[in-house]
Amino acid sequence: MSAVPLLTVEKLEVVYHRAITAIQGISLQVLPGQIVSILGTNGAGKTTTLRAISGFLGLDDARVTEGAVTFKGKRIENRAPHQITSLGIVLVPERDKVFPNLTVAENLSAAVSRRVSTTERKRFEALVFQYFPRLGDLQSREAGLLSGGERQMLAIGGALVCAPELLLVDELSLGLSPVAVEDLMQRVVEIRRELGISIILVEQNAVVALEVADYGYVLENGRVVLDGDSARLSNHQDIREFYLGQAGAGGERRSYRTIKQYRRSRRWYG
Amino acid sequence: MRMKIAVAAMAVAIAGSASAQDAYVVGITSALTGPPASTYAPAMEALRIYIDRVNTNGGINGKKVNLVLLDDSAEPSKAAANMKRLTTQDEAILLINASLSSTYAPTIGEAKRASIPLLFAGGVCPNEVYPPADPLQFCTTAYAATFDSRGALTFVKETAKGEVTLGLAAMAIPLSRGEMEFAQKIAPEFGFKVAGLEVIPPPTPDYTPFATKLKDAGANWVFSWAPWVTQVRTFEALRRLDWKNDYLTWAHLEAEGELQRLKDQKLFVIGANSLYQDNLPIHQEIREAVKKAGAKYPAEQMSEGWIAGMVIEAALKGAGWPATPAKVQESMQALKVDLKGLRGGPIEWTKDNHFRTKQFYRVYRWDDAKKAIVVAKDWYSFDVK
Amino acid sequence: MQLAINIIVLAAIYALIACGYVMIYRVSRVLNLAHGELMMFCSYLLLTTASMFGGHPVVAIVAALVLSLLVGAFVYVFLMRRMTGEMVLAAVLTTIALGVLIRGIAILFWSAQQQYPITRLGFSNMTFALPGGGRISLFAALLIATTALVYGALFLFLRFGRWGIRMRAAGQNPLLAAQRGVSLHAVYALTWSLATLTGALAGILISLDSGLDATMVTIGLKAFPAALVGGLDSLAGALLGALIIAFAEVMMIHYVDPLLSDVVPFLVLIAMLVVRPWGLFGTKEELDRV
Amino acid sequence: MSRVPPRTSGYFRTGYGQDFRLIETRWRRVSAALFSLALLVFPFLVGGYYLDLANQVFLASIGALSLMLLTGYAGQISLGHAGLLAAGAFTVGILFKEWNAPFWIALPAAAFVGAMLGVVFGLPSLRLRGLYLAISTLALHFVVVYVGGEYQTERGDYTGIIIDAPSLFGYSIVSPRLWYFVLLFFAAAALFICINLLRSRTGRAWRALRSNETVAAALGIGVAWNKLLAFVISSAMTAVAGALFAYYRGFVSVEAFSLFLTIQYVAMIIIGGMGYLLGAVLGAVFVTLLPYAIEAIMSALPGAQAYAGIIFAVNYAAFGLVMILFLVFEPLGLVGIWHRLQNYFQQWPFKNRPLAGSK
Repeated sequence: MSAVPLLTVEKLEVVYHRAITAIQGISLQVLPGQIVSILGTNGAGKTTTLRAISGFLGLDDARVTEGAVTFKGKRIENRAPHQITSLGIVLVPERDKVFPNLTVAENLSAAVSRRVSTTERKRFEALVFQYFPRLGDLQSREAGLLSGGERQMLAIGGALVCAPELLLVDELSLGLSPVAVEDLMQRVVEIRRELGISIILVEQNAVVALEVADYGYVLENGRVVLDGDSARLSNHQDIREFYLGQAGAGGERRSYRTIKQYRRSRRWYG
Repeated sequence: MRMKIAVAAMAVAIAGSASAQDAYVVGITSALTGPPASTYAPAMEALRIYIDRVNTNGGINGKKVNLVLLDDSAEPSKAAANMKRLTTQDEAILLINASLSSTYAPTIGEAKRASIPLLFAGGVCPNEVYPPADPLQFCTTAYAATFDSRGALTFVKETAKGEVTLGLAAMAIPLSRGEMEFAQKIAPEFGFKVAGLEVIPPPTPDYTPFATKLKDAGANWVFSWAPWVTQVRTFEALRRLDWKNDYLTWAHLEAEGELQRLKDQKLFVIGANSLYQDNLPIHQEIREAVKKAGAKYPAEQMSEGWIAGMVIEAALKGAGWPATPAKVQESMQALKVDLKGLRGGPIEWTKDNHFRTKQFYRVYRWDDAKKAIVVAKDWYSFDVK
Repeated sequence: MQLAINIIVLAAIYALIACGYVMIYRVSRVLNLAHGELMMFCSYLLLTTASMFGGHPVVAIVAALVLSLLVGAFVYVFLMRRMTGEMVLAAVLTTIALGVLIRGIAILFWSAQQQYPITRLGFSNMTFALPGGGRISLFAALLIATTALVYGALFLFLRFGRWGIRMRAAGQNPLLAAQRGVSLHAVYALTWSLATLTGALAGILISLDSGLDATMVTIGLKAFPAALVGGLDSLAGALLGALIIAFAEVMMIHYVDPLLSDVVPFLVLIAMLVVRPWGLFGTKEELDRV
Repeated sequence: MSRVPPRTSGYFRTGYGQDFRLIETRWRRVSAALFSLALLVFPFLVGGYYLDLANQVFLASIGALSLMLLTGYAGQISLGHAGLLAAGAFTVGILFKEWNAPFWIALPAAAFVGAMLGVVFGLPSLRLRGLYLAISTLALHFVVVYVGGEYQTERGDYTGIIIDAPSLFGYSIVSPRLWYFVLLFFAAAALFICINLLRSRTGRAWRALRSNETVAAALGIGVAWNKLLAFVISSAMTAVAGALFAYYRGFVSVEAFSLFLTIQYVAMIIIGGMGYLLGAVLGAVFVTLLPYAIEAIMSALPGAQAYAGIIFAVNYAAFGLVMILFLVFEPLGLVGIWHRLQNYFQQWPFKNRPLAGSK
């Protein structure tokens, strides 16, 4: 790859409670302005990867034991979340993505902007309402009372106020109507286009992800088993079958046993 | 941790051996620290100063007196443990308790088991020292249950003009409550109407509610026999409520200083010890001694300890050398110590009276005209039978 | 009338102390049982500053308050910070231990003697007659004013202040707050020093009104039911709780048995715990958090 | 060829019989025997002062063990411990004062009262958890002490109720040495009861409760019943401890059961090590002896009299400090240290390196 990457993750290994290894040897990189999607089934280690990048809290009792996370040439593994945020990596978590008892406006003002100047901050807050006009009408409503879609908007908005260079979005599509997902994805693309923010999308919904992403990684059991640019991935035989749910070559359905075989054979890939 | 215990063992061993020299060993458990310390610590410091003086002047019967002073911080269990140590480790021939009444039961128990005379100095006198007295227990403390109330009410009777409606304030500790309930009981004998008895829990952020109740009950005299905190704060609260009547309270160690702080003509303190503004020779003597020793507490708070010192000296002198607990007890059972005006009369002990044959009282108050504390009623006494 | 005043004064005392408990609990989910001790400690600090700046009582008080802020931060940075991520119970026990430690230190430095800071500062505590036949002492009045002020300020701060909002955010979801760039340690430290400050205010005013000794600690403990009755995570609750407790206590003193007055708060508390364990204004899921 | 059973390294249970044993392996048996022997000889080697300390330790251990059952195993936090001790002591006091009841009646009575109070203390636990439970027990503490104080005042025993030394089989137990054996017996009994209780179904149920109530319920464990049971048993034991205290000290008085006493007991189980009976005992030893150790050290220092005034403060501060240090640096308490020592010596000369990535 030509351009110098914004974020590189090398042979990352994360251990929970000093005993459980969640991911091992994951490597990936994000180029400036790129949308990278991470696919994978439940428990594949997608969320853990994001958390490892965005930093753990003492009460998670988890830490990066091996490998390196490098952001703009800086090693950032095992730093406190707020430090990483101040570097410009902001996470939109999967669950608990807003402060339920705070109003929409308060949710936004709770975030700490990397660029301290208030004018900058104002600009970003304005941006949020520009991208998500809906939030504008709900400013004084408690976040706990928002609908799923609105929450997601607020979450992204809150993250935007932190003035990120790299946005990590965990399960954008989770529990949302296809329409809402479609809409949000459009916003994400806009944000990338207009602010030049790089984005990592973690998704179970491969269709949507591959649609917007430039590059993708496939995780299984804490390992990367497949990666490539979206076009290549979406044409890849196995992806088509196991993630896009399309019939395989010749249309006949393979038996579960052979699927397993595929998985074993994939272990040593990438 | 084993290590620590070892160290402790060693250390105690040292302490033990140190106390086994040829001297009169007097063991003390006292609330030197902890919440009620301000009542007992000064007394014990006075006692120490006194005994040091005795020692420097050649001791008693040519022998030094070795005070083993242990702190129980007013915790019964701690006091019991101290007593165990004093009786078994240090082989004291005379035990002294200067602590909160809650430590009495265990102290008495231990003293009995070791049959060593036990002197209460600074804490209230237990019932066992009044006739018929328990052979082992003695008391020099100024204040005394039931007598104080009688003394106080007598004074009120004489001073009050016309109808008396008496308000009583106690602290929520058994001792003070008991005494105030006694006062409530005998008030009618003096022809007083009792406005009410306020039992006030020790830590109270605001005394006004209690004061309010006393005031609303129409008390025109209030008598309080409790630790000084309760006495004075109730008084101040009453004054804040613009209650202009007379307030009689016990003259604890702090009394002299506090009278000067409050400067209130109608605040009377009744006590058995003379205040230092009388400036008797003995007072000057104590002042000098205190100055020389560079004591932490003012001379005004030293009387109790000083008296205890005088009594102990006399008792040990009587016991001769080598002294045994039995001998000390024997000499204490017929003892008469002239207190040189620290009190209205001598401390006199007989076989069945280990309190004193006569209990003297004196009442002081602040006088604006003289800008000084004056005697409101001079020594008057009650026979102890 | 006097009764009403007594109730209000007592309520003000309890409320001012209680808000310390509430703030710390609300933000860091730690129940600070050393609050009483911190109160006492700061009040004794006033004695020291008073002797330092003999002539200028106001300076002394301000100095004491500033010190109290530092004390709070110190406690967090050097002790409670290590307890973040530990069991809630462990944290609470740590505060208990801290309390014991502070008490020891206080006695060591200032002894347990009855003290009158007011004379040290050369103030006099006059009393006013109020219309309607009640009377109130200067510092009692000041105490009420301070309580009102503190609660007003806190309310505005938490509602509109950026850091106030962050405190609330951190209280609701520490992880998300951290991911939004909020430094939790900063927030917690801030909370601790503010809470200690309010405690110091309470302690100082009480000791100016009616003297200072080691029993201050127990006063702090007595204010605790107020916080709990109101709901540990609600300032409004603390205010109301304080009022209820004070009312019950004064009424008990006046009409039933003064002796009961120090059991009453806990009886009210038990009743509360049986009916509505999470308190009047508390949010229900607190129960599982602790 | 001859069958040679495989050599086992370490101790393996090869039969159910071994599962039921209290003490496994010869080495443990030997050390246990030596230890108990030492306990039996001790009183004949030392003076009354140390006997008194030992007796205090025994009393404390009983209390600490019962608290450990409740908090360390069943996971129910109680701050009413002093209240329960008081209840036991006052039961004895009242029975003695009113009816001059003998030892062997008063003690079971105390246990009974304790059990009843256990139900009362336990009821909130059905509804409350964690801190709120702690607070409610705290409130009950105040109530118990208040009642005790009332009784004291009513009977005019302002300085506390004095209790005669109990008489067992005609002997009246007065000498510290005799007491030593009595208390040793009770402490040992308490320990034995706890051990076996925890090996039983109940013990397992408690552990389950502690780790996760919902799951426990799902496993068909009667949550309410087991909680109450924990409270009842622990409270009964505590009350007995209180009763013994009353007899040993020969008096009962509310002042002896302050909130600080509760804190001390909580400290015992923390410092000793949550969730280990051994911890309860070690904690009891440590907390009981700490002040005396400090005092002794200070009195050994030159010019001891000068410090006399600050011993209490120093004790207090030191106590708090130690508690903090344990909470922060050694959450497993003395037991943790003990185990580490054991490992060290077992693996010597090898060192065990902590897993990479662990703090």
